Amino acid sequence: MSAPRLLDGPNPSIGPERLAAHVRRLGPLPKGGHGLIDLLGHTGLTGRGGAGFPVGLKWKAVAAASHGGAVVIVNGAEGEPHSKKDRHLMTSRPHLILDGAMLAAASLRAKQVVISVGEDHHAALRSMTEAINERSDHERRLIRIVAAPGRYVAGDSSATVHLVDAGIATPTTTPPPPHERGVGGAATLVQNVETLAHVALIARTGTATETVLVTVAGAVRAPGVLEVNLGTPLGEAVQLAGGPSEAARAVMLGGYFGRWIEAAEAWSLPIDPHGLRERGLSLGCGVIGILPARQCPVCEVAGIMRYLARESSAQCGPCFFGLRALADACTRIAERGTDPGDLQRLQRWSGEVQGRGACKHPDGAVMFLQSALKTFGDDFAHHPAHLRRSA
Amino acid sequence: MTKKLELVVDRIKCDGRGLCAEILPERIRLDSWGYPIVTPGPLPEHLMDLAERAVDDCPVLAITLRRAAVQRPTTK
Amino acid sequence: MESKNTIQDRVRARDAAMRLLNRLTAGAAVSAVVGVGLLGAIGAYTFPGTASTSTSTASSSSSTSSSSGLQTSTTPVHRSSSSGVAVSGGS
Amino acid sequence: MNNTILWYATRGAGAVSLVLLSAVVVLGILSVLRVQSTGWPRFLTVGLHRNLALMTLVFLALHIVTAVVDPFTHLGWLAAVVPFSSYYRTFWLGLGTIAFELLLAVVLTSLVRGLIGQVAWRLVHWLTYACWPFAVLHGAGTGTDAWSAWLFTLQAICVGAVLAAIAYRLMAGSRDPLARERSSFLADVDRREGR
Repeated sequence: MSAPRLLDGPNPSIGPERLAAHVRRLGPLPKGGHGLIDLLGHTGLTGRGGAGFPVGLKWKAVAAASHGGAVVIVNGAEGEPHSKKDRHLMTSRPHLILDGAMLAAASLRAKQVVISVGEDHHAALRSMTEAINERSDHERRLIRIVAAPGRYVAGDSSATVHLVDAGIATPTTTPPPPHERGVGGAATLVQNVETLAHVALIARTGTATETVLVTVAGAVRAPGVLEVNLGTPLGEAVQLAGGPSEAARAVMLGGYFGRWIEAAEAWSLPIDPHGLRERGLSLGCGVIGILPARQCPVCEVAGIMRYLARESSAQCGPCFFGLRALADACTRIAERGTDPGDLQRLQRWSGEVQGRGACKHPDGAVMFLQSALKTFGDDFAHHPAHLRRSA
Repeated sequence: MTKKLELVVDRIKCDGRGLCAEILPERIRLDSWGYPIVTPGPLPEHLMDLAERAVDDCPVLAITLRRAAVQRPTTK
Repeated sequence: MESKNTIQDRVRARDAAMRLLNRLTAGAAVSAVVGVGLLGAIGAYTFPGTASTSTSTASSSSSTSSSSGLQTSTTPVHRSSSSGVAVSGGS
Repeated sequence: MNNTILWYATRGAGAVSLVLLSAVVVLGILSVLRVQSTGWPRFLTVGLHRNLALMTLVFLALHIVTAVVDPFTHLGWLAAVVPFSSYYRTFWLGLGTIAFELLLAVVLTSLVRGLIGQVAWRLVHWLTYACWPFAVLHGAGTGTDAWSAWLFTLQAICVGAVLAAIAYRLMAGSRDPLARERSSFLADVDRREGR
């Protein structure tokens, strides 16, 4: 039989699967422990929140730094504007996520499990709360939910730790990273909801899962969340989303910290964290955004850069002023047409911003812009003045 | 294990006073917005006194000397 | 990126400012020491007391006003008058 | 050793200390305001601020020691440490004692700023705004010749300079270019209880 999938079972659109049905379908929750940590290492599972950090390594690091007081944070903040897959999973398979969280708690001897859900994702909040109430007393004592502010950086692991710790969702200075010193100074595992759902299946089957959740957005007929087999060609996923609604120009892969790829090259790309990494790409948070040919990439990129600049927590000067300067330069090119000076400034300022924040916000934004400048080089080099803006 | 030290800036504490770049231009310059860019790597002996001066004079204690560290794995 | 040249300029500016800092500090120290003597002398000069004593104080102190020379023969006068001060101050 | 010299040294050192302290306060404010110019980098303001502060302590020591050892005033060491404990000009002298102890706290915490942390250091440093007025009043009240034109002018200059600096600081507002945006973002993501 083929490996189980996250969204097996009842149609996800009918809402959360109740605990009884969940256990009937998948059987009871197996034991966690060092065996599981090694197993996760062997399966090569990587984080599905964006950074794609190897799960086995992260758990090992937490276990090593934990002295019986570790903390598990389930990251369901999903601040990525186009991503819907985390809330989709929370509203359809809450117990798969809770299983993964409990397995992490058992394996890392954690005394606390905190589930961070985007405060605007009401259905997800309701689903997770109801699911927790169905669990055993022991588990209910362990688990609590916090509502994460709907800002982009609130999804950063240090910001999540700060929210749980102090109630303020701003990133903090790292190192040390949360898996060394997180909530209350304890070793803290911050893991995306989808990642933990995979853990719940892997622990049951003892083998790697073979799927990934993606959100297909933009110029497709049926935008939404899909669970596709690892290695599925990107074009096939787009077809599963109804296919392009009009001629496509390019694909934004991995969300706002991701990369731009010309449509022609994109369709054949395998949807697989490892395969993409080998190509210098990343699945990121699983967003596949289709940019239609009629839309101006420069204006699109300028709009996203303005958004990312607004989303800086204004704690680190290079990030706040740098991203604002980059966004302004992009906007000038978009509105008044190409100016060689601005193109040079984009390069110089990118170099000055890269790696100069407490969190990865400036780096993600700069890499996104660099990939746009590479993919849309000609558009940036010969952009006519016009005022078409994109949100 | 060498005793070599390097300068590290806490980006959140730093509010761009710029004293460090004035005191240690050999290793620190300011970006387009007045925030320090530190040349990575351990400091040579002959700059240690100035480096300590830069650390002591920072009005917000944002720059520190620490043993040239190994890169930690960072997660988002 | 920064060209070697401007780094050297900034190093030169730094060294100049460091020297200036030392000079200003030393200058402050010297003038402070002088100030103690001077203000002490002024204190002596403007010292409340009878016209005769104050003038005698004046002549003695102004002759040596710049600094530490105050402890010349004028002491007894001051002693008496300064005791007068303590009284007047108390009142 | 001649007592009169002590008597004059006390007053001279006192006046000099006041001038130095005022200069230190002004320099401190200037450094917060990030004052600089070609040939006058910011670390010069900070360095001078530090050096003069330490110098102030030296002359303050001279001021206090000479006052205490002067057999004529015979204040006794107690008066130097315990405010309002001297029979002689109890009130005005007490102000001086307080000012001295505040300054001591401010300087000592600055010397170990790295250990106590920025927040604690900053709190203590605000005490300067209590220390300096006490010092001025002490000078005005105690100085036997407080109202002699000389000392009066000196004090007027000190007070004028410091008040001007303070006014400038109040008008200038925060010099942290991020202050406004940071606090507005913070307000948006702050989920602490009781808000």
